[in-house]
This record gives sequence, C-alpha cells and structure tokens, in this order.
Amino acid sequence: MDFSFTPEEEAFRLELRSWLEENLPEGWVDGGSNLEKDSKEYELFLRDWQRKLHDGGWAAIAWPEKYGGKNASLMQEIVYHQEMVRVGAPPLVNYVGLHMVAPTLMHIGTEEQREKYIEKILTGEEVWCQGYSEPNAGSDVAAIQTAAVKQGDKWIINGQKVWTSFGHMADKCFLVTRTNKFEKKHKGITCFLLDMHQEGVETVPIIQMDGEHDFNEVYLNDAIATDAEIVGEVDEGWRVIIALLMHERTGIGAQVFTLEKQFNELVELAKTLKEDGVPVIEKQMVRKNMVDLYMKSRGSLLNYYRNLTKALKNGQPGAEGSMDKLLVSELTKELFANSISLQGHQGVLWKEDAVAKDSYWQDQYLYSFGQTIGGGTSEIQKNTIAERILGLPKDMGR
Amino acid sequence: MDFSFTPEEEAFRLELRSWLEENLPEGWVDGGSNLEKDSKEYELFLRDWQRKLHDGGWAAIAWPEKYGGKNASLMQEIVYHQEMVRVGAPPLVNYVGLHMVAPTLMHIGTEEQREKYIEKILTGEEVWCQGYSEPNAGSDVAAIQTAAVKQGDKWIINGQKVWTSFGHMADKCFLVTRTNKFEKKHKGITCFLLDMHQEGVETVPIIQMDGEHDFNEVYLNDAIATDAEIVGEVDEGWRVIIALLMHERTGIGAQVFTLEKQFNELVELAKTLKEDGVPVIEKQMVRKNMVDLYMKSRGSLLNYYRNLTKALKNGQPGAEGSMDKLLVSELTKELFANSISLQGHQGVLWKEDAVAKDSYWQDQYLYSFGQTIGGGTSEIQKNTIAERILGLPKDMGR
Amino acid sequence: MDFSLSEEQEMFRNYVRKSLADFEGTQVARKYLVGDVNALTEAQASLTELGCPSLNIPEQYDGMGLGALDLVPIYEEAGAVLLPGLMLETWSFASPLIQKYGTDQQKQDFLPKIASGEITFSIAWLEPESSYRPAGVQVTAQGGKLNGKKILVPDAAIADYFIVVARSTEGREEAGVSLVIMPASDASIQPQLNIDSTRKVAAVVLNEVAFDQSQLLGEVDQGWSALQEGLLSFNAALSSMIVGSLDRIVTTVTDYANIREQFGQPIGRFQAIKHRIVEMKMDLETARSLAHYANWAYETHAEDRVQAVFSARIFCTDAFNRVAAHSVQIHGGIGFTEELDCHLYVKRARFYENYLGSTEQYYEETAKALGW
Amino acid sequence: MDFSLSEEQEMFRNYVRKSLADFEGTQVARKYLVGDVNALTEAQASLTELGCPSLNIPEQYDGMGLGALDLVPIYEEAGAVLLPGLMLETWSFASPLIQKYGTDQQKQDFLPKIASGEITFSIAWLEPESSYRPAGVQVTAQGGKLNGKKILVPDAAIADYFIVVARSTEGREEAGVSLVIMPASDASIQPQLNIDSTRKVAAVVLNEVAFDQSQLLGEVDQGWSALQEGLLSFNAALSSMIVGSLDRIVTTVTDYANIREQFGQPIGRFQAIKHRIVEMKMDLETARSLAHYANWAYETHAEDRVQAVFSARIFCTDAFNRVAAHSVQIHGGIGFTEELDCHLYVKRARFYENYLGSTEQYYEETAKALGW
Repeated sequence: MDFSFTPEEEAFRLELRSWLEENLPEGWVDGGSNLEKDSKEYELFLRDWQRKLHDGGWAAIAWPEKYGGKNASLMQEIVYHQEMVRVGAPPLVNYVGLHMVAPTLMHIGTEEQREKYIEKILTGEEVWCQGYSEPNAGSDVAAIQTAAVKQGDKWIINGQKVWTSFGHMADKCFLVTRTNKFEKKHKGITCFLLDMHQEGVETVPIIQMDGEHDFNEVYLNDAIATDAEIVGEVDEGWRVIIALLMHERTGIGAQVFTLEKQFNELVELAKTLKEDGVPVIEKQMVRKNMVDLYMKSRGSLLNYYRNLTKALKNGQPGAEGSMDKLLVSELTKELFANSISLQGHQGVLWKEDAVAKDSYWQDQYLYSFGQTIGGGTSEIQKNTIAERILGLPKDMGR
Repeated sequence: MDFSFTPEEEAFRLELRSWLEENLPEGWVDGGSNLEKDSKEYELFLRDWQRKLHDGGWAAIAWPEKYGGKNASLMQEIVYHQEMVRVGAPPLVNYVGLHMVAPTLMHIGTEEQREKYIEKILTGEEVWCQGYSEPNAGSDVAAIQTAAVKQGDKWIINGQKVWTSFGHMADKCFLVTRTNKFEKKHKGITCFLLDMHQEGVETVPIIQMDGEHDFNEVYLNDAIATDAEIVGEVDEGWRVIIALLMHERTGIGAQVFTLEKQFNELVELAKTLKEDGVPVIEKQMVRKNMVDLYMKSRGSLLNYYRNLTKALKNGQPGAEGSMDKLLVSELTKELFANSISLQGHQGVLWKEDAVAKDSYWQDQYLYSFGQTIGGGTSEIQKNTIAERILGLPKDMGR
Repeated sequence: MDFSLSEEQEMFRNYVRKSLADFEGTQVARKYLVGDVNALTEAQASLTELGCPSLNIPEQYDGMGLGALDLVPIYEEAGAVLLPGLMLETWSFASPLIQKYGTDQQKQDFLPKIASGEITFSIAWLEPESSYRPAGVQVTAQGGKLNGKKILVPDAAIADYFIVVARSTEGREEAGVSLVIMPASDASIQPQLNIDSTRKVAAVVLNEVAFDQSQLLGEVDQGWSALQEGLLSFNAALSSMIVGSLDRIVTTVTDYANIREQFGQPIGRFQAIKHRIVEMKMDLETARSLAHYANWAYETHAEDRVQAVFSARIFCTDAFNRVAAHSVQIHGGIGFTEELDCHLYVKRARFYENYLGSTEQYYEETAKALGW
Repeated sequence: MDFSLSEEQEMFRNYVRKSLADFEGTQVARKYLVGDVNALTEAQASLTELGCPSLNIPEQYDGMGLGALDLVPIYEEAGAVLLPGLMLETWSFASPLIQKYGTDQQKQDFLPKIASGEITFSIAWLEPESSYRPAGVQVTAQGGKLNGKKILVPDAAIADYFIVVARSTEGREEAGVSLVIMPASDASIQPQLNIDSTRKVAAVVLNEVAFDQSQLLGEVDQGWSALQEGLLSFNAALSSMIVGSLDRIVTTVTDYANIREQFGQPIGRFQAIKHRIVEMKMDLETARSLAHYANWAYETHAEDRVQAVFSARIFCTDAFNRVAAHSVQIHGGIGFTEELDCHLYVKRARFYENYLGSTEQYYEETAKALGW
C-alpha cells in the first residue's frame, strides 16, 4: 500500500501547476469570471481557453504523441485532474471531442475521418457535442427513434435529441440514429459525425432548475449526412457507443477531486458562518453531520483510489466505475443539501444576497439534483453494480 | 373531528377494566409471569386465561350474540385492544380460532361445521393454528405445494408448513393445501379443518433469533382429513383465504397501541438511565431521536385513527391496513434499535444482567426483526399500497 | 371518534379547489415569480369571494366565527399549487394574535379588514447575523421610535402591515421584547433575493420610525410569549399548507410513473420507483395526520398542543424536502428542467425549512413541551 | 500509488482462509456460544501455527516484525466467521502498547509469549454506572493495591492478563489514570450475560489485589494518553474485523437472492432486494477503503491517523448494524431463525457498537482531530 506519487509524477504536477499559474486569467482562482453561461462572450472565452491548453500541450495529454498528445499515464491523468480541480479551471468546451469522439476515431474511425477531425478537435477549431438521449430514450438509450434514411448518396435524418451539453456552441455532433427499425432494439443503430451548421439542425436551450443553461434540445428536420460521416458500420452503432464509453479511462476522477474540494470549502463555511456569534461548526448536530460527510467523502475518494489501483493492474477500468459514480453523485447531493441546512434561515438567500459570494452553495445545491440523473441515473448504476459486479439477475425488459 | 369516546364506550371500558383487575393473576401488570414460553405450564396458563375470558364474556366480543359474542362495535373493539394493551394481558392462545377460523365458518362454513367447532373455539377447549406458509411459499402464498389427494372417502395430505404459531399447543389446524396441481397457481387450492392429534402430523419447534419459540414447523405425512372438514369448495380455497383475512376488522390496532405504550416506556428509560450521573434524555442526540420517535409513533397512531374513521364510515376496512402494518412494524424496529443504542455500552447486557428487568429491551429488539417479515413483509406491503391504493402497475410474476 | 374533516369542511375544499382551478396549477406562482402580481391579486380575490379570509374571525368582526380546522382544506389546496402571498401570515398569525392580544380598537381596526381581504400582514423578526432566539432581537422600540434593520421579511412589498418583533427594554432575554403593528409604508424596503422566488423576501430598514402605544400588540415587554402563541396557529397552518404540496407531488409523480415508459415498462413497475413512491405516500399520510391533529389540538386547546403543533411542523418541513427531491429523481431529466414544476416544490420546501423558527429550535421546543 | 494489500498479504489471507475453513464457518463461534471452548482453542492453535500472533511483534521478541496492515487480512477472515476470543485485544491493543510503553522487562516477559500464542490480554475499563470518560475511572491503584469493580470485561474467563485502567491519583480528569497489567488469576470474575454470546463478558472484582511498580504499563498517572494510543491500533484492527463480517454477509445474501425464488423469480430480480444488496455492497466497499486506510495511516504515523482511524470505526460499526439487519430482512422468515447465521452478525454488530468507546465520543474525537 503506497499513497505517494513518483518523483516523475510530481514533476509533471509542478510543470502543469506553473503553466496554469501563468496561463489562467487574472483572478480566476479567486472567483472566476463573471461571464454569463449562455452568452457568446462565454463561448469565446471557453474556445480561447481550449486553444491555450492546446498551445501549451495540455489539451489531450492521454492521446498518443502522433496525434498531438503526451501519451500520459493513468497516474499523470490523475495528477492532471487534481490540478485542474485545485485551480477550478474553466470547463473544457470540447470535452466530448477530446475525450470521446477523437479516441473513438483513433480506435475505429477511417483514416480519412482521423485526418479530417482529430486535429481540429485538438485545437478547438471544431467543438463537438453528443446526440444520445431523446425524450423517450433516457435511461433506455437503445430506445432511440431519431431516424436516418438513405436517399441516393445522402442520409436524411429526422428526430429530436435532448440533454446535449455544449450543443449551442458545437460545430459537430456525434449523433446516434436508428437506421433499421425492424431489427431488435440494440441492432439497427448507426452513429454519424454530423455537421451542426446546416439548415436541418436547430438547437433550443433547456433551462435547468438552477436557472442556468448547460443543455440543449436538438431538432433534426431533414438534416443531411454522408456515408463518409458514418462511424463503424451501418446498423452496428451500438458497438460504437459501447467502445466510446470505454475511452473514459480515469472515470469520474475530476468529480471525486471536486467533491473533496467542496467538502473542504464546506468546512470553511461552517467555521466562518456564525449564529448569535458562535461558529456553526460548534453545534453538535453540525459536527455530527460534518463528520459523516468527512468519512463518506474520504470513503468515496479511497474507493476511487482502490478501483484505480485495480485499473492500473488490469490495464482497463471495470464496472467499478459505476460504484464511484453512484457514491460521488449521491454524496454531492447530500453535501449541498447539508450546506443549505447548515446556513439556517440564511440558506434561502440567493445570488448576490447569499451568504457566500454568487450564491455558490445555492447554485450548486440546485445543480446537484442533476448529478444522480445525468450520465446514468442512480437506479441504472445500481442495476449495473448488481448485475455486473454482484452477479444478480437482470431486470425485466433489459 | 372528534377524538372522544362516547359515554357508552367509556362505560364499556370501565366494565372491562374492572373485570381485568379482578381476573388477571396477582402481580401480572407489574411484570407478568416467569413462565417459560415453550413449557407445558405456560400452555396451561394460556388455556386457563382464555377460559377465564370466556367465562367473563370477554373472549370474542365482536361475535354475534347467538354464537356467544357481545356483537361489539368497531369502537368497542378499539377500547378492548387499548385496555388489553394497557394491562399487558397474556396472549390469546386461540387467536387463530377466535379471530380467523370461527368468523370464517360463520360466514362460509356449513351448519355442521359451525356446531362442531365454534363453541369449542370460544371456550378454548380446542385451540387452533393456521397452516399457510411453506418453505417455498413465503411472500408467495399461492405457491404452496402441500398436497391433499382423495383416496376413497378420505383425503391423504403430505407436505410441510412453517411459521405455525401456537402449532405445538394446537388441537386443530386451518390448513391450506393443493388439490389440483394442473390448475393455475391461485386455483386448485383447498382449505381443511385438520385434526392435529393424529399420527400423520408432527410439530417441530422453530427457535428464533431471540432464543424463544413462538413458531413451529408442521410435517404432514399421510395425514388424513374428510370431506366434512373442507371449508368452502374443493379447489376454491383461495377465496376462503381472502375471506378469512377480511375478518380482521380492527387490523393491527393492538400493535398500534402497543407501540404507543412501548414509546412511553422508552421515555421512562431515557429519563431514569444515567451516564456519569446525567439522565440520557438530556443528551441532545437522544432528545432528537426521541422527538423523531414521538412524531412518528404519533403519526402511526393518528393514521390508524384516520383509517379507522374511514372503516367506520364505509363499514369495511380497505387496503389502508397495509399502510398501518408497514408504518407500525418498521417503527417498532426503529424504536427498539434506538432503545439499545440509547443504553450505550450497557445495551449489550442480557437477561438478568440487563439494564431493565428481564432484558425487556434486548428481547424486544431481537423479536422486532420478525415484525417486518411476518404477516407479509414490508416489501409485500409496499406492493399492496402501490397497486391497490396508488394504482401503480403490478409486479412481474404477480 | 371521528378523525376526519367534516362534510362542510370537505365541501368548502371543493369550492376552493374549483376556484383555484381557474388559475391553472402553479401559474399564479410562476407569474408572481417573474414579478407579475396580477394573477395573485385575482386568485386572492377569488378566495376572498368564497370568504376564506373571514373564516376564523369572530362574527362580530364580520367573520364566520369558525376555527383553525376550517382553514385546513384551504391551505391544503393553496399548498397544492404553491399559491404565493401572505395567507398564513395574515390569517393564521396576525389574525389570531390580534384576536387574543389586541385591544378593542385594534380588533375594530384590523379584523374586519382582514375578513374582507383588504389588508395583509407580514412579520419582521430576523436581523442580520442573528437567529430566531430572543438574543437576536435588537431592533429597538424605544422612545416612540423603531430603529434597526430586519431581514427576510416575507412578501414585504405586498404587505400592508408588519408585525415587528422589537426590543422595548434592552437585553438579550425574552422579557423586554414587544410586538409592534406598523404600516408597511413607514419603512424602507430593500428586496432580498430568495431561492424560492414565488415567495419574495426583503430587508426592512427602520430609521426613527414613529409609533405610539396604540400600535403595541399585547403588553409592552411581553411580546415574546405572544409571539410563541402566534407560532402555534402559524405552524399548524403551515403544516397543512405543506400537506397540500405533498399531496400534489405524490399525485403527479404517480401519474408520471404510470405513463412514462423505459425498457418497455411503465417506470412505476420498477420497484426502485414503485416503492419510493410508496414511501412518499407514507410521508404524505403521516404529515396529513399530524397536521390535522395539530390544528385540532390548537383549536381545542388540547393539553398536548405545543408538542403536537411543533412536531407536525418538523415532520412536514422535513418530509417536504424529502418528497420534493424524490420527485425530481423519479421524473429524471425532465424533472431537472425549469419547465416542470418539480423544482418549484424543491425551492418552497427549502423556504419553509427554517421559516419563522429553525428546525433545531422546534426539536428542542417539542422536547421541552413533552417534559423532557 | 497502490491502494491495495500486497501480494504477500493476500497470500497470507489465503493461508488463514484455508486454515479457518476446517472449522466450518461460524461453528467455532456457535460452539463457544454454548460454552465449548475447545473449537476456539483449536482454531487459535491453527492461527498460531501460521504465525498470526507474532506478525506485528519485533523480531528480537520472536516476532515477524511486520505491521498493522499485515494483520488486516487475518482480521477480515476472522470477522467473516465471527471468530471469538481476544485477538483484537491481545494483538492490536496490549501488544502495541507494551511495545510502545513497556519496560524492557515487560517486553521480555510478554512479547515472546504473545508471539507464541501462549498468553492473551483483556481490558478492564468500564465500571458500574460510569462511562468511557476519564471521570468514569474510579477503581483505585493506590498503596500497591487495586480496589473496585470493573464490568463488561471481554472474555475475562479465557484471558491470562488484564490491562486495568485505574486511578492512581484521585480525581475525575485524565491525569491520575494509570494502566496496570494484572494476572487474571488475581481477580474474582463474575460472568455477565451478553446479547452476543460469542463474546463473553464479565465483571471483575478487585479486592485489595496487590501490584507493584513493575506492573505499571507506562508512566504512573499518564495512563490515559497511552490508552488513547492503544485505541488507535485497536480501532483500526476492529474496523478490519468488521469488514470481514460485512463481506461474508454480502456474499451470503447475494447467493441467497440468486437462488431463492418467489413469484417465479429469483428474489434478487426484484429491485427492492437487488438495490438493497447494492447498498450493502457500497457500505462494504466504503468500510473496506476506510479500514485499509486507517491501518495504513496508523502504521505510517500519517498526520491524519486519528481522524482516519476513528471515523473508520464509526462508519464500520454503523454499517455493520445496517447491513446485518438488511440481511435478516432479505432472508425473510428463515433469516429470523436461530438456525441461520444472520442473527449472529446482528448481535456481534451490537456488541461492537459501543465496545471500548462510544459512537458519540468517537464522533467528537474525530471532529477534534480535524481541528473543529
């Protein structure tokens, strides 16, 4: 058992750390920008940040060197997540392109596709989104109905996608369609590399319960794609989807480290926030709740390290990622619910009137409701754990 | 809204109360007998108590007068439960006979059956048990396999029953058998009024996790019954089972009142038990837990009253009984788990060394695990509530 | 024994429900949220037409002379659609307090106007960096002037009067606190942003605001015990309001689970969903029983009324947070959007969690009332 | 980064597992429960043969010179079958304390005999109507005599020595408490009945029991801090013991849910069962991570060792109660019988809940260690 990083890993950390210090916008670490999430300015800022990352060689460290990556080890990726979380780096506008589409193309794309897309993903010239979920295909991804029909040498695509993050900024979409409705559910699916800048594609923002706009609906009305934009084989898209999910090597590392940071911030809040002059951390109930959060968040971090150790030894992550996801997402909800209760009557104050600047806790509290839904609900994670790790029977209908 | 009892109901209460004071064994209310539950002496005591109840006219108050009852109203039954719980009256050895078998026979028995059995149920001359559950038919009652086969004018019965309370004291058994295995699961079931005193019937005690013996396995090896001992029609026993369950008019009233009493006893414990000289009820955590138990147990009592009000207005109880059962059984477990924690390191002390005499809390804690299993598990209650009250879809396999 | 609302009360519920149905679910709340007060004014007018504000006011002051239990169905229906406004504060805090502690003049001045729906009351209690404890009351009511700052005053902008909790004699104890009825127009109101925008809050700055003896509600320096009495009727009513919300959530989520299909099954067939809805239903029914009893206990001055009311409040506010959160989860992605109502209930649940008293304090009050 | 036990440690686990397999699951515990100590003696002999008692003892005292982490797989395997006896108390309390605070003579006297499995230690701490706090220690160790009564002394009848927590200087504070190593034969032992009969407890009456300086463990009057140090290694070890029990419960219940059918389905197909088992699994894995880290932190003197160990203990004892109870419920009727093992785990979970320290106190100790 050994919790240390190697000197090489620590050197890598220092290198990244000093690069970040030089390249993050002034004052970022102390509170970030005041950019509105759904503004054009925000989009430009994010694209600019990705370009900076690329220029510094930090956009896709896990990629092979021949594609412009650093061929980073799993542990270097971990260090990377830790540092990015530490400084609260801006989100990666091209996360989908960098972490999902490009690795998939490297794996099963054609040579033409690799040449056409990968470089532009890296530079941020082309931002990607993914078109998976539909109104009637949430947990049940294979139930998608968006139809792609071949007419001449074109595919005509009609349907609707939801929960498309960065959809309003995206140039391209990794789109999952149904090309054969007579096949069984998991057959007859085809994946396209769709151009978003065309008449048949309309993007409509989804406003979330926290008032923000991170996701979109994407309406496809006679959108057009070509054979060259198909990934893998026609009707064999389910395999591509599975392969694409497998490229997330370090799982939810960033979220694990974020939770750790948020817990520490909550401790600070409980120490500084006073009620009748007494810091709330001195209240017995608060202490108990905070110790509970301490041990659970430590537990989730240590579980993650344990699963990572397995992945390091086996070369590939297993279904344990579902356990990390379940723990971290549920715990994130619990932490932020606690953060509101802990503020007592002041917990309802909002935006600039909130106890903490920019109503960080209230925003995160509301946003946290999405954690146990997006990326597979907790119920789906439990099924996965039950079936793939414990060997319990499959659910009906699956 | 009116929580009072009528003067007539209060008079009824006083009448019962004074009868109990005269007829309960000396010192009973202050700690009961020291009789071992599985001894012959205990059985004789229980039979004697039932005879006494009968002599006083208190054995079957809800029965019509022509069968020896008092034709008691629903509210009189409530008063009866309250008073019995208040004094901690001995269990009714012939509960099954009085509350299930006899009312069913009054409803759908033959005239001969009524004459043969009802009087002896009332006097306690014949004690009854029920033969429902089997090793492979627990929650799934209709899955019973005990077979009754007609040979000449006799039925030959083979199989095994479990969880037969009072089975070792019983003279008769209300036995559920399968008489036609080709019919669907809920068909082909037949109910017998089996004589327990025959060679083909063997009773084996089940020792529970609390070390006590309340239940039995009953082995049937060529046990014999006659046509005259069939209740209802051959192969139509499922209807009889349903009808029999319907005769429990006041549901789990006794348990609701028992929970109320146990909560009050727990408050006393928390007031008298000291740690370093300070009553544990002064600890903030204990106070919070006790207030939680207070509101939940009040909630379960008030829910029961509300459901009772509905039953009073509709003439029949509905599926709400499942809600009462779920609440009370889960809460009973919670209460006793709390009672152990509240005793701190002394919580593990057992029998005569326990904090409270006869390790009441430890015994009840262990016994409470059976509450959410027996009489339909909490999971089954939830299905019933979901399907019958909320109108949600039926489970697979049901 | 009859633990149910009377036929008349249930009939009244139907009137209220029909009347509110015209406003299409949470639309009044959604309009109020964006600053449109008209729908609320109309909804209130419609409740006034039914006589709701006059229900628990004595006949001599133009009321119907009924009690807390008669308000229960109204609150349940209002809670179902998250109706904004100062109903609870006016009908179940100010009105009972004026009835109990008010002078004849105050009764004459205020009760008929409450009954007719002309005036509403809000409560100015909390102060910056303080708590609900007596020590937190430091706004002064001395020398005929009110001075200091109150925060989190509910719907101050639409209130006609504030009941100001102020210190007439310096100190940190219960004694020395007085209640002052003050016209809202006397104060400077500074809106504060609130997570639940269907209830607005504001800071109220009191700068040498003049008042005289006739504005004191109850005895001078004895305001704290009057406040506690007001909290009894208030919390019984609040509990019923929450029951209404719980009921609507359970109905909505049950409908959704029957209709929404995934993996070829209505999701209500999966026990993870099915049993969770049952737990929500159990929370609802327990909340309803406790709330009904709390109102009965308050109305009949039952011996256990303090513990009955405060424990009902704790259970209801807790259950509201729990049930509203489950509802988002069961609805899945769509439950996370602004479009569905799920989040409105989540936010209202947080608004009530520590509204006019903290959960922590109500636990302690309940324990004390039980003699522990 | 490598958060796993080493290959050697896992190999050792296999030896222990095979060795304990001869005793057929919980049979040693079940025999001990009815007063038959032979099976336990044999099982202990078999562990001694593998060198378990010597693992964390320095080589100069005939040990293997290994550490707390090396004991982890042994405790996990012992916990799986609820092995009775004084392993935790001897190997992970007495032994580390003697190593740290013992005189050379004490080390010579005791460590080789612990290593060879010849002697066991129990702990005499609690007293009637007291608590685990310093004020509770009122047994006196003065004038060369021990006087007073200890209760809930674990497995006193099979212990060779007691470490007695006694007051060398009168008072109620930490200072003035000393630890005395006392031969068990010097005391009068009165068995006390315990809900978990696989661990016996007893009252120990000390009536003018003579002791001398050489029996003091650590400095006179400074025993409290030594005790706290001992609780670190003890609780890290206890956590691993519990992890072993959790692991066995989860395996057993998963097997049962795959085999047991109702309504024509293995019950593990019903989400009510399926998802609950997942929650048990999550409890197990979190407990394991916390316990492994606790032992690592103890062994490496990590800065966060106090909070790591005490929070692991809280989580594990809590999870044990939870998981053991779920196991009864999922097994249904048969889980409620004496025949199945379910209840043995339920009882052991209660035994550990407040064993050598209360949950309440460990919460507070953790908070303090975190600097709150």
